[in-house]
Amino acid sequence: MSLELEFDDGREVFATEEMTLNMGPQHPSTHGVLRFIIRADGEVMRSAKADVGYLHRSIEKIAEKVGWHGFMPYTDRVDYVAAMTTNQAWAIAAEALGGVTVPRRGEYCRVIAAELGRICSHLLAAGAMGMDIGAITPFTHAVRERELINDLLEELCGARLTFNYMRIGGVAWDLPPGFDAKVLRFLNHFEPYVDELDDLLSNNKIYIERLANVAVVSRERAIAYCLVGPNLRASGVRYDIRKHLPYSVYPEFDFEVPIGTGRHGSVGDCWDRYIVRLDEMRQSARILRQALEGLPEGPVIAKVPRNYKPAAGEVHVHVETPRGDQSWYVVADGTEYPYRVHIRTGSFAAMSIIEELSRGLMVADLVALIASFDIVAPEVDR
Amino acid sequence: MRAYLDAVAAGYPSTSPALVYLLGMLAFGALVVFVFILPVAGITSWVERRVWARIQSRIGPNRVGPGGFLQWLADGLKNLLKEDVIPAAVDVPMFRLAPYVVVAGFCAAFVALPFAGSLIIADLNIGILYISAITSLVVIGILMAGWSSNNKWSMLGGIRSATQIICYEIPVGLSIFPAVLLSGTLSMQGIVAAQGWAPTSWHMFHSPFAFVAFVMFFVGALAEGNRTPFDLPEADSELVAGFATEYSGMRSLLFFLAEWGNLYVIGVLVSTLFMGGWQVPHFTDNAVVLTVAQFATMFLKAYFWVFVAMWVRATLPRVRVDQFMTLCWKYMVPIGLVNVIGAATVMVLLPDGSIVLRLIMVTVAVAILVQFARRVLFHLHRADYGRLGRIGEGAA
Amino acid sequence: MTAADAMFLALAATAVIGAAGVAFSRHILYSALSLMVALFGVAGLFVTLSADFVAGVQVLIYVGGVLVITLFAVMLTQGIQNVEVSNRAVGSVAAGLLTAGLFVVLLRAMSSAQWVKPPADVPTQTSTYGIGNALLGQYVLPFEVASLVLLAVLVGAVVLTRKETAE
Amino acid sequence: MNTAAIQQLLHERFGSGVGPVESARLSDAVEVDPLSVDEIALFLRDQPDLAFDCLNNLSGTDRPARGKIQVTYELFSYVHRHAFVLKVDARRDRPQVKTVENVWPAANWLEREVYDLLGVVFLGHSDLRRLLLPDDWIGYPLRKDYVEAPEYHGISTVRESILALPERR
Repeated sequence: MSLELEFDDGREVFATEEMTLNMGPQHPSTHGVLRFIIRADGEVMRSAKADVGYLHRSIEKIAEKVGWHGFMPYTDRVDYVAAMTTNQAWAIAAEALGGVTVPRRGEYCRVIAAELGRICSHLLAAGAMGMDIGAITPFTHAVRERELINDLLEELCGARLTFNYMRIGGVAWDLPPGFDAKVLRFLNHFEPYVDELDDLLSNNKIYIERLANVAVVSRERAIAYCLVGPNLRASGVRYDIRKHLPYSVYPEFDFEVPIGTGRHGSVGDCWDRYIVRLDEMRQSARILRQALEGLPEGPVIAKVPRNYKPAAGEVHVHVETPRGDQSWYVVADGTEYPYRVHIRTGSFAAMSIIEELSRGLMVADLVALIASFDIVAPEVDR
Repeated sequence: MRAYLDAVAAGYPSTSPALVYLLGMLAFGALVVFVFILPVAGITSWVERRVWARIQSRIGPNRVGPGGFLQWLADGLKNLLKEDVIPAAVDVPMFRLAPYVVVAGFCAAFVALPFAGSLIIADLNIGILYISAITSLVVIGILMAGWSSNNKWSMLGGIRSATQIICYEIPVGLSIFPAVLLSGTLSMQGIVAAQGWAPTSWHMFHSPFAFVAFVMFFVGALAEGNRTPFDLPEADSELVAGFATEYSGMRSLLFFLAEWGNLYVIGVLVSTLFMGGWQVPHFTDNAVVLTVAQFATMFLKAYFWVFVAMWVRATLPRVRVDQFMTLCWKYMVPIGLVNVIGAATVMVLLPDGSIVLRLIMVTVAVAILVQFARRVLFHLHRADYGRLGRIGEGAA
Repeated sequence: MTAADAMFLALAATAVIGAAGVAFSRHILYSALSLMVALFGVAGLFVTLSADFVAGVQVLIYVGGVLVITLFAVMLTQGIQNVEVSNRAVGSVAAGLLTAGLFVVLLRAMSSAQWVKPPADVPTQTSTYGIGNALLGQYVLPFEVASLVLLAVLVGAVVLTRKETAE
Repeated sequence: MNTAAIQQLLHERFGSGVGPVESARLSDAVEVDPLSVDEIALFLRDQPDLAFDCLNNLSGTDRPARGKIQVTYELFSYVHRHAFVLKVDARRDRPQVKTVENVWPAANWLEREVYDLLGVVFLGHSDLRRLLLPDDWIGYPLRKDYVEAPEYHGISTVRESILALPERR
């Protein structure tokens, strides 16, 4: 750091040379192939510009070529950490345009699958967050629990990551025999585990010191940048698509929407974003219990023509994925191919605010910030 | 050692005694490195991986040898045979030299480490000062590695490490003072000899100040050894192994060898300065048996702290640079200064120490341990209830 | 040649080679690292003179502190490796004269000094007590004055680098 | 407030720049002038009984049949919990729309994405660069008439199948 004199409003100050750091595209803490160009003064960042697009797979363009049914497997790849909810969003959009009604059992199957996926995704987020802060043990514990869900989902649809479980009009397969008992058993095992994670990680003094009051997003900034899901709720906005713009059978369930309270710092800091996810896992477990209890009998999929041709129209679909409100804009022109599909994902919105938040943070905080937004790089790029 | 070399030199009158000395020293050094330092560092790597695995509900390396015990040999061999990649843009001589400087610095510390009453390579008059001085070679080596890698992340790692070690030298030095004051010598053997085998005669229980110094020393030593929660130079999630990023094969292993070996050095220092070192009750007159018992005592005490360091590493997150500096300059240095004066005051007021004070301190330490154990057991019990108790009930 | 002689020669050679490295190396970082070699050589010489405490402090302060800070400054300065640091072409005549003069002075000092040859096997005793007593007894005033200088340096550094908060 | 009422309000305020309610099946929208969309956006955000504080989605749709590229703004108000869809039609040969980045910062990246994939130029945008595609990409892939270039930096984008080659004996 060479000392140079800067004449800033007539006052002499010592300033240090700026360093440009390149974080990524291959870096363990960017959660995928993602690049930041950091301008840093020693350890303090002046800015961190995100450079995305390394995982762009032109999924929206593919949609225009593969047809309504054929697009379903591609939705898995939009957000491969929580593929069930993306599946569901596409199914809802296609059903709305085609006027298809899903049988009640089908909706319940979807909710069960989606909530399992949500717990799965939040577990990974919480564990990876600990790992990024330097605590390696919570990650292995979280992945151990996640493995149980992966086993369940594998039994449900044969895949562990990219499920392709849902179909336009319902789901591909009914729950396998004994599945509900297994899920219940998992829940009995899992619910105390969340408290254990609290003991292990959430209330650790160093962990709190690292996260509290770091990268605080005020309510206004969160809304202006269109943060969604847990990131928005951590800033104190009680808004959950499942509750406030309900789809599927969510109105039938009793659950709460946790928001950030600023218990260890200010509302909307990294710790709040972390703890909101932990609370959401508990609520998802609640929904799962109710869904298993009220599971109706009947078919799981409606009759949908193989050559699906919804009439012309356009629809805006919002689905609460683990990374928040996924906003789909789908245009149909009456042919067997969608005319236009646009997906605004939760991570996309969160990525765009990072540059503003990064000013004045330390390099180590950027890692915490990315983890606290639970950014999944392919979801940004699609 | 010296007497032996003199005798050897006398046996070869035609050869220059200087040569005999030099060769003898080299041979002895090599012996110590290969028979003690390498295995200890290697085994520590295996123990660390197994301990972590237990804590993280994994299995860990268990294939090579009984319980995976020989994993460290396999890894060492593998790394020896690996290609030593030297990136194009590095400063080649410095890049090659850096790991050796690090290892030299850490091996040199073993010269003054006491293993047993009669087992020490050289009982230097300035033992503890020598150890703190010679380990600064490690900083130089790390800085060289960081800079010569021609990689900004590596350099950040090197700089972080250097800052860390220079800053924490001060609180660590301050927390060594009480032990030195109590012993009246800098020599390692002298410090051990000033204590007894019973916990009541250990330095750490001399007065509250000595106890605080003990805690501070361990924390500071973790920081100097780049261990979690102070592993900022390596910070996997930010700097990606920091100064060691560009290294591969054996050169990379040498850094880790120094890190694991350093753990043992830390353990020995803690037990020497505050926990009575190799002191055992004088239960036999057989010198060999006594030496073995002393060695075992020292080793176990040292390894206990190695284990604690692993446990801490598996449990705690990493602090941030500014928090780390705050801890050093705003807490540890002032407390250390007060501590030195306090310990000296106690020494003046109670020249021979007070057994009552010592007993009180032991009681306090036991109370802290008991409370800690209760907390651990509480969580264990709760986890068991959730896991086994309810899952055993099956589907409700 | 006795062992002590050999050791002295080796250490002296180390110190001289290190010093030459500092002066002649074209790369500032290599200069800094040569300084480390020289310092270790000097520390070794202290040990042969039974001044082990001084040797320890020498390594602790100069290698562990001063040299690390120097390396620090060098590394954080961007583009320093491209700068030609040695200005060997400038004033070589004056430098040569100065060096020669210094050499003469040192030579005279050496030849006129009364060298005391210690008895062959003087028991090595720790020098810590002596140094401690001297610093806090006989030389307490210079010692305290030196610390005042350090304090002034500290204050100066704080004043220079402190950022004025605009409030 | 529903779309019709908002359209009324906008029409009173901005006159001819605001079109009638456009009803596609399942979704109502109001089409406005692309060069005054920023003022309309500001009005939508700051009018207390509208208070659209969040730009939820911004998508572009190529409509070559009409010679237009349509940009769709989906707005949401966390105050009143109501939504509204705004549309502008840009000319396909010279697509220019005023930016709403200063109204909703979220538009920064969303507009960059539309620029990247459809080539709509957002006038007044602070940092209009490609977002997802490489900076030297040619063409706008989401346009309906986009043809993939046969190679990218010397890398062929066409895969030859050995089945198409003449069989060797």
